[in-house]
Parts: sequence; structure tokens; C-alpha cells
Amino acid sequence: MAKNKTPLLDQLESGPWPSFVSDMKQQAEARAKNENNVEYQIPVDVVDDLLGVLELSYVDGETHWKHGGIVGVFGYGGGVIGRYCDQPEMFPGVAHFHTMRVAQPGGKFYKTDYLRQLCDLWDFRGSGLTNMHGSTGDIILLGTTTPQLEEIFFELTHKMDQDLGGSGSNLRTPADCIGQARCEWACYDTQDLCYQLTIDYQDELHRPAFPYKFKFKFDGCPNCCVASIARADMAFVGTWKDDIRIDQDAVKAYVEGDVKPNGNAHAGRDWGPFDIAKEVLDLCPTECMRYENGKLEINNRECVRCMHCINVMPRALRPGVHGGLSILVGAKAPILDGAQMGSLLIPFVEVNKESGYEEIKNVIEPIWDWWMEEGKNRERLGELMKRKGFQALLEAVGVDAMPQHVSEPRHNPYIFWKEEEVPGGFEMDINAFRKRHLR
Amino acid sequence: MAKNKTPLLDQLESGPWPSFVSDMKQQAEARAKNENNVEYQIPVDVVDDLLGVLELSYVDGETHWKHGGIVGVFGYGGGVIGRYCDQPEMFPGVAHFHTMRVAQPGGKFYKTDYLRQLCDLWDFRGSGLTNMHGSTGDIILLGTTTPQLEEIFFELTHKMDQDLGGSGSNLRTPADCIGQARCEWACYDTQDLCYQLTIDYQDELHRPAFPYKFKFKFDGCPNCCVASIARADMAFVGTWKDDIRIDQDAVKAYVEGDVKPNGNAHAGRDWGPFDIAKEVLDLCPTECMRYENGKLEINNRECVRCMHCINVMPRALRPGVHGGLSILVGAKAPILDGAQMGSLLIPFVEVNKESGYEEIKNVIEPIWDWWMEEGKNRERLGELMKRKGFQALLEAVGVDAMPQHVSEPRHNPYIFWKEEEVPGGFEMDINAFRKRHLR
Amino acid sequence: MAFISSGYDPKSPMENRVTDIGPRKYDEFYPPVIAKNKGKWLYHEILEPGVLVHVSETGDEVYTVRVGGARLMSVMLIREICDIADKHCDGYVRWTTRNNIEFMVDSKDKVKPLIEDLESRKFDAGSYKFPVGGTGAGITNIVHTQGWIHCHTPATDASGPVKAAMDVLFDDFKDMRMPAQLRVSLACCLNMCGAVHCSDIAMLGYHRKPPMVDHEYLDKMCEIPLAIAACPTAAIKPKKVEIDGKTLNSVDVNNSRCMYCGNCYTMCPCLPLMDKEGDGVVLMVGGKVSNSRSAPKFSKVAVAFLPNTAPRWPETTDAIKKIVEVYAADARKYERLGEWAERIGWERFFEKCELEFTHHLIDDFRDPAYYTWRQTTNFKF
Amino acid sequence: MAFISSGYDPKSPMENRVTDIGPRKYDEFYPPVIAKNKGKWLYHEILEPGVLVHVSETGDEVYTVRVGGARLMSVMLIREICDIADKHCDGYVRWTTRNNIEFMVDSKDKVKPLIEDLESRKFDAGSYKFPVGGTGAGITNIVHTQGWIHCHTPATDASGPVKAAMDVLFDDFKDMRMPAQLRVSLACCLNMCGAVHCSDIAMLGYHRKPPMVDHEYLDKMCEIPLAIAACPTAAIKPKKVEIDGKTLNSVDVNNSRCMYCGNCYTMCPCLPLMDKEGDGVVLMVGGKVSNSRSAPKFSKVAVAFLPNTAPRWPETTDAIKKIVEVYAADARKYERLGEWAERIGWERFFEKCELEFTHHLIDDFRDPAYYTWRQTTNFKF
Ligand code: SRM
Ligand code: SRM
Ligand code: SRM
Ligand code: SRM
Ligand code: SF4
Ligand code: SF4
Ligand code: SF4
Ligand code: SF4
Ligand code: SF4
Ligand code: SF4
Ligand code: SF4
Ligand code: SF4
Repeated sequence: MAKNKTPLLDQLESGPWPSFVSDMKQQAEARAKNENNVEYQIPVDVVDDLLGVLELSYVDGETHWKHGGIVGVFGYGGGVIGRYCDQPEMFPGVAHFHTMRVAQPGGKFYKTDYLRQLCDLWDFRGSGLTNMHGSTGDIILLGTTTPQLEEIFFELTHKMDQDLGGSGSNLRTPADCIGQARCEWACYDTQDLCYQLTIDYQDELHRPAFPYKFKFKFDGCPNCCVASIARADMAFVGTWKDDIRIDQDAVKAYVEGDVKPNGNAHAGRDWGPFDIAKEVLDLCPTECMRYENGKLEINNRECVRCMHCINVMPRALRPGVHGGLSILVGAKAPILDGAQMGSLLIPFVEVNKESGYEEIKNVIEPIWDWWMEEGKNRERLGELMKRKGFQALLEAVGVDAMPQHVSEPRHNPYIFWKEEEVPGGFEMDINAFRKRHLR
Repeated sequence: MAKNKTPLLDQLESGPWPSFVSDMKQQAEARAKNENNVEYQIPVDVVDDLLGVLELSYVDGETHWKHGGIVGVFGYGGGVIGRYCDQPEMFPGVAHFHTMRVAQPGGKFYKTDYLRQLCDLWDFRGSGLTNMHGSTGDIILLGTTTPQLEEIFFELTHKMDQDLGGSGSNLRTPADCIGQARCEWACYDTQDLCYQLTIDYQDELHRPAFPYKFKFKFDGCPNCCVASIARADMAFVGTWKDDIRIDQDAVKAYVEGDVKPNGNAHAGRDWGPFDIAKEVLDLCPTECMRYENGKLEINNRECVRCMHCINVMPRALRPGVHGGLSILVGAKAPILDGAQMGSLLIPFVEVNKESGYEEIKNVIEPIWDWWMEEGKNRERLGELMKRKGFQALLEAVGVDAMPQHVSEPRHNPYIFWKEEEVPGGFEMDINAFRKRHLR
Repeated sequence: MAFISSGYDPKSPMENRVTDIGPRKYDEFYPPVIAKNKGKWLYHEILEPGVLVHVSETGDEVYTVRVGGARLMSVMLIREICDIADKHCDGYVRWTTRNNIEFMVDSKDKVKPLIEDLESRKFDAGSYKFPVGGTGAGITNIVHTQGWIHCHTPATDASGPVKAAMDVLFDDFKDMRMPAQLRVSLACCLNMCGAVHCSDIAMLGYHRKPPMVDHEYLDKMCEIPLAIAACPTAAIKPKKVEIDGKTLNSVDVNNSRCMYCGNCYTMCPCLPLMDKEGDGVVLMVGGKVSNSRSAPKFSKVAVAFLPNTAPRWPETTDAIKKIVEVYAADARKYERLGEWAERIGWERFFEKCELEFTHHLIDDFRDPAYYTWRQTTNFKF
Repeated sequence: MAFISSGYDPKSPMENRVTDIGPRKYDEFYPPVIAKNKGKWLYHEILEPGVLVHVSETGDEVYTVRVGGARLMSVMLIREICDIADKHCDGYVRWTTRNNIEFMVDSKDKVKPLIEDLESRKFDAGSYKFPVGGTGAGITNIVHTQGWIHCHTPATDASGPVKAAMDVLFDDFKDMRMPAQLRVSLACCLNMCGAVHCSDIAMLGYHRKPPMVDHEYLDKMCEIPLAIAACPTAAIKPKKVEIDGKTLNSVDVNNSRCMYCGNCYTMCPCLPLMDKEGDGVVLMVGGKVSNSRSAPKFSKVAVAFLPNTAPRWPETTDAIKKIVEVYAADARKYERLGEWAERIGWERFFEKCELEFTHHLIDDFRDPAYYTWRQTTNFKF
């Protein structure tokens, strides 16, 4: 029988969607039974008490977790989120309930042997509850006690070849979309770039040297399936430089109804026969497509590579072959100054595995230098950009201003000039002036 | 021969566009000749010296006018802009060169006898130079001396039944588009509303009681020919509530090419035959029009009354008969906080001559009260709105929030609540809280 | 419960220490068909909701079966996933960026048994363990955050409202009748640990009361200057208080300036602001992330407050359901929710969705607020 | 030059004083055909550039001949206008909101003689006095401000650059070959006494040097706190200076914070900032005021600086001419300049108009700047 009564939570066991309450309950029960005789290193009733404290929150309408203290593993400035219950006597099983962030593999592909190893470890030394995955991308191991942190880290690194992810004023665990692994649209190898930068920047990831958190996300194309543009201080979004590849026969097949548009994504309703004008040409934001005499033409110079036409006709259209990526910077959540999406900094950069992605690092590192130099404590890159101006960012990275940087030029005329840009400089002689202009 | 050499200005006498230099020169010459033996009350060479000082500016690349001192007519806080030359010894004719703003008639219609009277007065007591008209709308009498100010005011009011316009922290001279006087689209009588409010608010116009300047402009329809939406703290823009009137025969005439579109405004080029789909339906911002079987249909509920279709087919389409106006507030030039256009406050108000425009005054006066109460010195209404929030304006005027007030709802969640809106108010008991949540 | 050492020696933590090794390398975990065809995919098709095929230029195919679920997941459930993957997928499995699970097989005949297996598994209380769906023009899993399960600042729970909402939206997880993909998300406070700021529909936990001040402990537990500096509206000032005859350093909160963001509480535990009546959900709509057709968009506030009615948040799920149905009926094919609202105009959005427009929805945050007011006479009655 | 009294007695200013009478009432000045048909107009047509007919439901017609000109106008010229109005228009005339003059006649046969009369009048040096034009899809008169003729803060002249620009644009004043109406304006400083902030093309006088400080006189002539408060960037601080052994109160300007707005100079004449090399013209484009099709738009900065090359500002007029020609060739019918630039994208605008995009054109003024950066991968190479 369950340790704590949870009448409110129990109501969340009904309904078709997988119930986290049912799952927690089965886990609580299994722990209590302990059929495999695990020598649990943290309280056996940890899950029971988590259910209990959650039920209490459902009654109170308030959380029962206190501020996390500073806990972690030796030498790392992140990877663990400390957490303590504010009713430890009622719920001793979760009095300490720290989270560990485990760096997820690229594309979130797994082999089951690895997962089982992780499950065993977490059953043994933690609550047996996880988040698959956290919002940043990590595997979240939810709830353990302070003494277990080093033990878990030791087992992870020694037995599983696996490191922790980021938290604190660090580079956070980078994340990628599935990309070339299973997507026909990826303009570069998201997994490799993500992995390589993660490895090369391990120091930045584990040892807080930044003013605040910093996130990388890697999307293979502008569909942004890992939401990089919204959620990464630095978003790497695949794009291409040459022309969209067209298979005219396939275009015809779409027009004639032989292939369902949008990879059949609209199959749940009868939208009528495919209408290339309405569904593709008219929705192209730049109106750069024509369909005449059974032939699709794209004025690629005017195309902004938004993906819409490709999304709708995946068998007929493909991104160009000259792939690369755009870098957008500064995305962040609303605290303190309002949310930001990434702003376009580098329209196109080659993704060059052979060079060790040097071209890309040449953008990343000057930005970090600038941010570490100029950023205030707890100031995200986006906020620094706002405070100092986009121009300051450009100077830091050594990039010239170009119209691609803006959706529109400034409409206020409050232009700053550098003294060296203005003939004669800023020093003017008031006495000479007063000769021309009497008081 | 001209008093001052003006080789640079002389170059502005060539070219087809009317040359202000030629005009000034003819005026200078006429003054020098004085064929009608006018007893000029200010220096005869005022225009010569104005040319001289302007030439000097062309050489120096700098203005030669000093800050205006406080000059004016007794009892008024505006209407005169003081101006002194910073090289009075070189150009004694313009040592004092004050401007007077004369309130223009509605629609800027004139009878020549009035104009001639004004010319005589200004020849006699001023420079004989004007601006027809100033940017706000006034007749600008450009350049006279301090002693003449009261004289001119006396003659204006006694002999010409004519008052000065506004300057300073006043209501400025209101201005209107030509409206119903000669335009088929005016949804209300701009001239009458403009006149009546000008008369009713003479005190506000002449005696500075406001934090800063305040402008009214009256446009008969959303084409905004007097630019109210861009240049008036309070813009009164005609609109209608019912359906666009359609003359289907005239629509046909356009389609068949019997009538030129847009009142023939595009006659300077061969744009090909009129294409109702491309030129009207596709450009309708709400896509609320259909043309089928020779009939034009408008889904008026979705129409935003942008005027485009009416502009293009003036013989076929007319605004509805239930006219009224929208009020937009806060437009201003960029100093200090960036330019603003007017923001929609009152989507529709009846324009009711019989009531003395009471419905409209019921909007104006609470706004003034609020601004006078809350506005800082030199703070425009638009700036106050920004500082205090649109909600504060709504409360001041007693208008409920509605989606028409926004182009989109807020995207940040930083919502302020009034204490009375939140059950239990803002006072919470920390000790009760600490019973639920231990430290 | 004896302590069992992993081999780690707290006395010499650096001995034998392994650090900075990062995650496991992606290609260790690729299923063979993925490893072989990486970068060679030609096109894909959704065979039915939740089932995708990708076709490679080599002629290979990979069939993906996507299943939804709570991302709060026990090791028991993960082991069950492993069992399935071992049985059907040669021991490979992946998660999507929205916390769905994907089982991949390399030939069509393996699909049906896999689906049957997945759909047959239920928790004892009746809910599915692995419902197939979440693709195409439907509603996929809700991305969300910790809520009352693990965080100290939430204004609502996460897992609970998500379960409640997904129950209501379940049919659309398993269908593709929407005009376009519709992404729902939840963040339990405005730190917004997720894409709430640019989701088609977002639930956001929000406080509505200024912080209490725990004067007695504040100076002991917090750095007063940091708490003061944390406040974006400068609502916090230093203050001396008398308690039991002693003068203590503390702070004063100017309630009328406070917008309940909780940033001060993040910096100082003596400024708690959660409250049963004050806290609840802000409903936001119309955001998107993709660049398809239109630029990414921020979500806009559609309902300023809905109460935390545990355990099923009916006011919130009703409002969501209503918006979803109106959108489904009214929008055009391919039109994301925000694109639809912009096309018909926000005044119509509120009318059609029968949502009240209140003063809270007008932006009043800093200078950019101005640009969201309506600077045109173009509006619908 | 003896002083002649109007009858005003400075010793008793209130005696016999008439005040608060406002402007003359509009209907005193309506031509009869206007008075009769007010509110009854049915439609209009542009017969040729500068010539309009409006048709009333009464069957009446009014023909309008619009002529351009400098709004800086002598009484001699006004009297000439009166002569023409008397001769052709029963003594009525009006001005438009853009400083053109309109002569109205009530029947078609009166139009031709009127036009001939108008077009025949020239200044001795050759320019037209009353060129007919300024209607429809052409370029009408430039609205502008005082410049070096009368104001103390200008960074450029007004009448001069306007004359120079209108000479260059003259053919389009007399034609209607543009895709839509094209409004040009000028303001001589950023007080922007005109619609420069929302014109298709705008010339804006702009300083580029921070103010000099006339320490010796500052405390005598200005209120130091007002000067300090006037600065929107807080670039001004109080400062003591030693001059001739005396310590004076004055101010210090932090050059690197100054954006040369001149607001301090408006409040204090001891902070002049005009300078021959520093001052010049900012070219702005793409604004509009009408609500037709799209909402009103602000003008955007297209060229950050063009020098004050008196008397004809060739760099400025060349840039304008270039933009006008590219727009005329590239835009669609009815498309205003700003609508065109937005459709093709600003990157194309700069390319097509062969204008250099410099760092000055990126907004860095306060929070809203962010919203003008590009938050999408959608761009053209
Ligand atoms: C665990 C996770 C939520 C989840 O349930 O998935 C999370 C949890 C917390 N986040 Fe977060 N954030 C998580 C992803 C995010 C994201 C999403 C993302 O990374 O894509 C964001 C929005 C993007 C961004 O970075 O702006 C996010 C924006 C924040 C913020 C606001 C930062 C800002 O600059 O606006 C805070 C506040 C702070 O740093 O003090 C925050 C703070 C927190 C803290 C540490 C609470 C705090 O103030 O100390 C939370 C700890 C909760 C707990 O007890 O476990 N978290 N946080 C996510 C990390 C899991 C992982 O590593 O995979
Ligand atoms: C004469 C006129 C320009 C013209 O050549 O037409 C003018 C001239 C001056 N304006 Fe203006 N403004 C004139 C219309 C405008 C307009 C346009 C309008 O009213 O439609 C604007 C923009 C709209 C607005 O009000 O925002 C305008 C915005 C300013 C500003 C900026 C105010 C702001 O809040 O941003 C100033 C600065 C100030 O008030 O200190 C200003 C200040 C001035 C001063 C008084 C200079 C000063 O700082 O003391 C100028 C006196 C010039 C002179 O010596 O004659 N003037 N001023 C216009 C008035 C004529 C008339 O009465 O008809
Ligand atoms: C598996 C996954 C990537 C991953 O690394 O895990 C993925 C996979 C695919 N996405 Fe995605 N997207 C995935 C998250 C996203 C996200 C991120 C998010 O929602 O947080 C976005 C941005 C959402 C947004 O804009 O708010 C996203 C925006 C798209 C779009 C753009 C749709 C649009 O019109 O705006 C497409 C194209 C389309 O569907 O036509 C797309 C298309 C696709 C395709 C068809 C790509 C392909 O050819 O393989 C994949 C199957 C789509 C499907 O499920 O119907 N994917 N996709 C993610 C599945 C999430 C899930 O479990 O449901
Ligand atoms: C006479 C005048 C009103 C007045 O009270 O003096 C006037 C008169 C007319 N305007 Fe206007 N507009 C006048 C200034 C304006 C302004 C104000 C300005 O430029 O400062 C605007 C706003 C400009 C802007 O958006 O930047 C203006 C925007 C319009 C529009 C909207 C055009 C558009 O597509 O954006 C129309 C409709 C049209 O032309 O199709 C219009 C249409 C008209 C019509 C056809 C109205 C009618 O039926 O009589 C008139 C003749 C148009 C023509 O000249 O081709 N009028 N019109 C003004 C003449 C100014 C001049 O001398 O050139
Ligand atoms: S972002 Fe593009 S490349 Fe990556 S999974 Fe999505 S559609 Fe494919
Ligand atoms: S990718 Fe977008 S912009 Fe390019 S052609 Fe296709 S729909 Fe048009
Ligand atoms: S604003 Fe409208 S009513 Fe007034 S003149 Fe222009 S078109 Fe006519
Ligand atoms: S007025 Fe504008 S919105 Fe209304 S029908 Fe005509 S074009 Fe469409
Ligand atoms: S959104 Fe807020 S409450 Fe939720 S996990 Fe993130 S920080 Fe915690
Ligand atoms: S909750 Fe936010 S706004 Fe309120 S006092 Fe704290 S930091 Fe300031
Ligand atoms: S724009 Fe500036 S310089 Fe020109 S008249 Fe107005 S205040 Fe004077
Ligand atoms: S010119 Fe403007 S920014 Fe510069 S010091 Fe003066 S007020 Fe400040």
C-alpha cells in the first residue's frame, strides 16, 4: 500500500495520455518490494515521498522545494542542481533531492545496453526517476542525496564513459536536431558539429568563467526542429548558397495527385486536391516561384530559403548542394529584459569538418571574449547586445555591417559617429565659433 | 543693385522649379524701389539682409540665428517666435527677425481681398516674406521687429477679424484636410469640427497651461491628407461603420476599361489594361473582396476601411453613409524618445454637430486633465503614454480595453495586477507561509 | 542501507579522476540503417499518424514509430522501452526534441508488430504507456519543465497540467486534421525553461502577488544588494526593521511597481511570492519557431490568468480546447496559429475564440510596448 | 521710417483689445461651387498632371489646377496669385497641405486659359512661378521647414536643398509615371518640424559633433539643471571650470555618449553644436502616412550622411534621383516606396539603389532597436 495518500494525484491516472502518476506509483511499489534486492543508496521511499510532497502542493497550490544549496562534484561548476524539501520531516525520503544533468548523445540516439546501465546506476544511487530529457537536452536524473553525487559521477565516467552536462554560468549542454542521421533536409552534419564543439569546449562547459549561462543549439535547416533560434545564445541553422534542386517529374506527380503533399502530414482531413498555386506559390514569402506549362521555376536569387516549398513537396524539391549554416545570437527567455530570439550575425559560414570547424570557432571565441570582458554578472549575451548595440558585437567579431543584419534599417536618426569618422574630429574651438557667431 | 553679393544663392535661380531666391530678390528690389511709397515700419533692406545672412550660411555651412528671446503679444503665451541674428552688425536689417503665426482658415481656402489685406499689412509692418504655410498649418509671417508685434496683432484683430495661431506649451493651431469641401471621401465635416474646436479651445491655444505643445489634426478619411496620424497629438480620422457603397455598373466600367482606375492617377505610364484582381482584390489587406460573374462583393465585416479599393475605383465605390471618426493619440516628432505615430484610442465616435461635438470633447478633456496632472515639463502626450502605459490613458478617459487598441497582444508576460483584482489582495502573512514552508 | 563506494575516494578526489569526456559519441548509438544512410536520405512520408518512412538514395528505408509519453519517467519504464527496442529494433531507440520516443525499424513488415506491441501496453490504471502519434499536422507532445516536482519558483505544476491537457488533446495527438503543426508547451514560471515564448499555445505559470519579506532572516540568508539589483523594475529598496527590539537590515518592496517576476526570490529565499490564490496560468498563443513562410514569432498573451485548479486545470484545458477547435475550423491549410490570428486580426481572434480582452493584455513593458499598440485606422469592428 | 500706430496703446494694452477670435471661418472663403456642393461630391478624375475635376451629385463640377512653388513666398508673389485668382477664379484660391496652390474654376472651358496663364509666368532668371503638376502617381511639392532662413538649430538649409531637389525631380512633378504617389520632405534638424519621420523620401539635417561648451557664459545664460535634464543619453554632467582665475559653474559633455540631438542646445545657447564639416543630411526612405493597404510606416535611414554642399547639395539630389529611378523601374503599380522595399527586402533595396549599408544604419537606440535586427534565417544573399 502506498505510503502517502494522494487522492488528487490519483485523478491523474485516468485518461488516455501516459500517466506520470501511474509510472511513479509503479516505481514506488517496485522499490518497496525490491525484488532484485538492490542496496538502495538513498531512501527506499523516495518516490513515495515525492508523490506525497507533490500531493501536498496540489492541496496548497504552492511548491514545497527550497532554494538549492551549492552542491556538486569536485572541480566542476555545474551539472548538479541542489534541492531540499521545505517539509523534510513529513517527507524524509526527499529531504535532499538533487538533480544531476547527464550530457545526452547527439540526436538522442541510444543503445539499450547503455540505457540499462544508466537505469541500474540510478536505481541504485538515486530515485530511479528521470526526465527524458530536460529542456536543454540533458538526461535528467531526478533526485539523489549529496553523498551520492561523487559516486555517481565516478561510475558515470569510469564505467559508462559518460560525463555530466552543464548548469551554472557555463556553456550548457549543446543540443542538435536529428539532422542528416535521418532527415533529408539537413544542410550540414549537426551531430558532428555539436559533438566536436562540445568536446572542444569541455572546459567552458564545466568550469564557470562566463557572466551567465550560454547555450549552443544546432539545427540542420531553417525548420528549426531543436528550436535553436528561440532557445540558444548561439543558434547554428543550416542553409544553402546555391539553387533548390528540382525534380520536375516529381513536381508533376504532386500536381497530378500521385504523391500526397507535405509528406502526407495533412492526411487527417480532406483538404481537396493539391493546388500548387495556392499551397506553394502563393505561400512563398518572396513570390519567387512560377509554375507554367508543367514546369516549376524558382528564382533562386530571390528565395530566402524558408523551406516552405520543400516542406510541401519533399520528393520534388531539395535544398541546394552547397550547404553551410547561419549563426544567430542572443536568444533567451524573458528574464530580465524580455525574451529574445536569435539575431542573424553570420549569414553563411562553411561547415568544414577538416578544419576542425575553425571558421565557426572564429566566430564563437571572439564573442565569448567580448561577453566575458563586457558582460555584467547574470547578463546574457542577448542582453549585452541590447545594452551595447549590435555594432559593438560586430566590432567584437570583426564583421562588417550588412543589410542582412536587419529586418529594416533604423527609423530613428540617433546615429552615433566615431570621432575618426567625422572630419575635424569632435573638438571644436568655441572662440573661433564665437567669431563667426556672436553671442 | 543688390545690397549683398550672393553668388551661391544666385545659382539657385536657375532650374525650372520656382526659385525662392528670385522671389526674395524681386521683393528686395521692390522694397528698395518702394513705388507705392509705403512707410516701411521695419528696415527697408530686411530682405536684402536676409539674403545676405543666408549667403553667409551657405559659405559657413552654419546657421546665423540665435536662440529666440521671449517676445510676444500681451496676454498670449504664443503666436510669436523670437529670432535674432548672430551677426547684427553685418546685417542690421535682420538684427531682430521675429516670426508671427497667423491662424489659417479651414481647408486653407482664401478670398483674395483677405490675402491682399494681409500682404499690405505685412509689407508695411514686416519683411513682406511669408511661408504659405508653416508645417503646422499657420500662415507664417516671416520677420519683424519687437515694436511691431502689438501693432500687427491690433490690426489683425481689429481690421481683419483674424487671430494669431499657437506656439509654446499650448494647443497649436489645428489643421484639417480639404474634406467634404471638395473631396468625395470625407466621412465627416473636417472644417467644421476643426473650426469649432479651435474656437471653443481658444484659451488653451493662447495661454500655456499644458506641459508642452499639443496638436489637433482632422482628416476626413484614412488617406490622411493632412497627415494627422503622423503629426498630431490627437488625430481625428474619418471612417464609417456600415458598408462600402458599390455601384456595380461602374465596377463593370472599370473592368471593361471605360473608366481609368485611380482617378487616372497613373496616366503617366502604360500599365496595361486594368486588372481588378491584381489591382484591387489582391491588394486588399484583408482579402475580403470577391469579383465573380461581373459582380463585386465585399465582406464588409472583415473590411478594415483602408480606402485602397475606393481609391482605385472612385466612381464605383464610396465609403458607407454612417460616417464618424477614429481618434488616435500621441503622435510626435523624435525628440526625445523617438518618433511616434498616433495610437488608436477611440475606434469610432459619432461626429455630432448638434451636440457641439460633445462626444468628442468628452475624450479630449479627460486626456488634457490627465496630461496636465501627470505630464512632466516638456513631456508630450505620447511620451506620457509610453511612460505610464496605455492602460493609464484608458483609465483617464474611462474607456475599456479592447483588441482594437493593439496590433497584437503583449508578448511579454509582465502583467501588472491591481490589488483588488487578486483574491486576498497583496498582503500575505510570512508566518503563516513559514508554517507551510519551513525555512 | 549501507553505503557502497563506487571506488571514489573523497580523501583524494583527484586520484584516478576522469573528467571532461563529454557525452558519448553519437555514432556509437546509430542504428545500422542510420549509420549507413546518414546524409543520403531522399524524402520521407508519414504513413499514418506517428509512423514515418524515410527513403535513402541507397534504396534503404527506415520506418519510425513515434510514441508520446511523460518525460518524467521511471527507470522501470525506461527498461520497458529497452525491452521493446531489443525485441523490435535491434536494441536502438531515440528521443525527439519534444520528448517523444522513436522506435526505428529497417523494413516495412516490422512496423505492424511494433505498433501493436506499443499500443497494447497500458498502466494498470488504464492510460497508455506508448501511444503512437505526434506527427504532421497534429498536436505532438507538450514540452515542459519541472513545476512542483522539483523547482523552487514555479507558479503552477508542470507534469499535472500537461497530463490534463494531453488527455483533452489526445485525439489530435493521434490525428493530423490540423491546418498545420500545433505546438503546445508549458513553463512553470517566467524563467520559461522551454519554448513557451514561441509556441502555438503555451501555458505559463505566473505569480500575481509581490513577495513577502521575511525580515527576520533576510540579512542572514541573502545579500541585500544582490536582491535589490535583481529587480528589473527597481521595486526593492533597503529598509531597517525593528523586530523584538532589535534593528535589522532588510528590504521593502514597492507593491505597485512589482510585476511578480520572482527574480528577487531567485536571488534571495526570504522573498517568497507563491500563493495559492495569486498563482496560476497565463495562456499565450501564436508563437512559432520555424522560418517556414514567416519569421519566427513570439507567443502573445491571450488569457491573463487561469487558476491552478488541481488536479486537472479544467479552466486552462477548456480554453486550450476551444482555441484549438476554432483554429482547426477557421485557419487555412499550412497556416500556423499565429499566422492565422494575424491574418484575421487579433480582434477577430478574441471574438471567434470567445475570449475576453482585458487591460492586462496590452503591453506596458518598456519602450517596445508602443510598437504593439495600433498605429493605424485599419481595424475591424 | 516713422513709427505709425495701428491704434494700439502700449500704456493700456487691454483697452479695446480683441482676443481669442480664432481664424476666419472656413465658409467665408469657399468659392460658390464649393459652398454649394460641399458634402455632395461623387467622384474625381485627374485630367492631366496638376488638373483635377470633381463631380457633384448636383451635376456641378469643379476643376482644380494645382501649381507648385516655394512656400517661402513674398507678398509680391501672393499679390500675383491674387491677380490670377481674380482673373480666373472669382477671387478664390487655396493652398494644399503640402504648400501647393490650387486655383479652382467651375467649368471646363475656364481651365485652359488658366493653365496657359499660370505656365507663362516666370521669374526673370527663368524659373517657373506656377508650374502645374503635383497630382496622382507623381512627385508633389516637398514639405519642409525653416533651415538657415529662420531657425537656430538647423543642421542644413531647407529652401535651398528643396529647390535643388525639386529641380532634379521636376519632370516627375509634371508627370504621373510613378508606381504610386511619392512624398518627399525635409526637416533641418531632428526636431523634425514636418512629416520627415514618415515620408517616402526624407532629407534630415543632422549634426555629427557633440556640443562645444561656452564655459565663460554658460552659468549666466542657462539654467544648468535644465541643460543637464535635457539630454536623453545623460551625456551632460555639472563641472567647475577655472577661467582667468575664477571658478565658474559649467557642464561637461561626455562625447562618447552624445548623439548630437541638440536638445541641450535648445535649452541652453552655450552648447552650440553646428559645424560645417560635422553637419549634413541624413537620407531616410520608405515612410508613409496613409492607411491605404498597409499601416502608416516610419521612414528608415538609407544614407547616414551626405555633406552640406551648398548651393545645390548634389550628393543628396543624386542619391534621391537614383532611388526614385530604381523605384520607378522596379516597384509594382500602387506600391509605395516602403511597401516595395519591404517586399523585395531591404538587402535588395540597398543593392538595387547601389547604396552602401554602413553600421550607422543599424538601430541602437534603446530597447526597440532589438526588433529591427533580423530574427530569422530568411534573407537574400
Ligand atoms: C531542468 C530544466 C527544466 C526542465 O524541466 O527541463 C531547467 C530548470 C531550471 N532552470 Fe532553466 N531549466 C532548463 C532549461 C531552460 C531553458 C530551455 C533551453 O535550454 O532550451 C531555458 C530558456 C532558454 C534560455 O536559456 O534562456 C531556461 C531558462 C532559465 C532561466 C532564465 C534565464 C534567462 O536568461 O532568462 C532561469 C533563471 C536563472 O538562470 O536564474 C532558469 C533557471 C532554472 C533553475 C535552475 C531554477 C533557478 O532559478 O535556480 C531550474 C532548476 C529546476 C530544478 O530544480 O530542476 N532557467 N532553462 C531545463 C534544463 C534541463 C537540461 O539541462 O536539459
Ligand atoms: C515654423 C515651423 C517649421 C516650418 O518651417 O514650418 C516650426 C518651427 C520650429 N519648431 Fe517645430 N515648427 C513647425 C512645425 C512642427 C511640426 C509639424 C506639425 O506641427 O505638423 C513638428 C512635428 C510634429 C510634432 O509636433 O511633434 C514640429 C516639431 C518640433 C519640435 C519637436 C517636438 C517633439 O516633441 O518632438 C521642436 C522642439 C521643441 O519644441 O523644443 C520644435 C521647435 C521648433 C522651433 C520653435 C525651434 C525651437 O527649438 O525653438 C522652430 C522655430 C523656427 C523658427 O525660427 O521659425 N518643433 N514642429 C512649423 C510651425 C509652423 C506653423 O505654425 O504652421
Ligand atoms: C523528430 C524531430 C527532430 C528531432 O531531432 O527530434 C522532427 C522531425 C521532423 N520535422 Fe520537425 N521535428 C521535430 C521538432 C520540430 C520543432 C521543435 C519543436 O516543436 O519544439 C519544430 C519547430 C516548431 C515551431 O515552429 O514552433 C519543427 C518544425 C518543423 C517544420 C516546420 C513547420 C512549419 O510549417 O512551421 C517542418 C516542416 C513540415 O512539417 O512541413 C518539420 C519537419 C520535420 C520532418 C518532416 C523532417 C524530415 O524530413 O524528417 C520530421 C518529421 C516531422 C513530423 O514529425 O511530422 N519540422 N519540428 C522533432 C520531433 C518533435 C516531436 O516529437 O514532435
Ligand atoms: C489637396 C490634398 C488635401 C488638402 O487638404 O490639401 C489632397 C487631395 C487629394 N488626395 Fe491626398 N491630398 C493631399 C495630401 C495628401 C497627403 C499628405 C502629405 O503628403 O503630406 C497624403 C498622405 C501621404 C502619405 O501617405 O505619405 C495623401 C494621401 C492620399 C492617398 C493615399 C495614397 C496611398 O496609396 O498611400 C490618396 C488616394 C490615392 O491617391 O489613391 C489621396 C487622394 C487624394 C484625392 C484624390 C482625394 C479626392 O478625391 O479629392 C485628392 C487629389 C489627389 C491628388 O493630388 O492626386 N491622398 N494626400 C493634399 C495635396 C497635397 C499636395 O499639394 O500634393
Ligand atoms: S531542423 Fe531541418 S534538418 Fe533538422 S530535423 Fe528538422 S527538418 Fe530536418
Ligand atoms: S524556400 Fe521559401 S522562399 Fe524559397 S522558393 Fe521555397 S517557399 Fe519561396
Ligand atoms: S483625407 Fe480623405 S477626406 Fe480628406 S482630402 Fe484626403 S482623401 Fe479626402
Ligand atoms: S477598404 Fe481596404 S480593406 Fe476594405 S474592402 Fe477595400 S481594400 Fe479591402
Ligand atoms: S520554468 Fe521556472 S519554475 Fe519551471 S523549472 Fe524553470 S525555473 Fe523552475
Ligand atoms: S518579483 Fe520581480 S518585480 Fe517584484 S520585487 Fe521581485 S524582482 Fe522586483
Ligand atoms: S526642423 Fe529643427 S531646425 Fe528646422 S525649423 Fe524645426 S526646429 Fe528649426
Ligand atoms: S546633443 Fe543631445 S545627446 Fe548630445 S549632449 Fe546635447 S542633449 Fe545630450
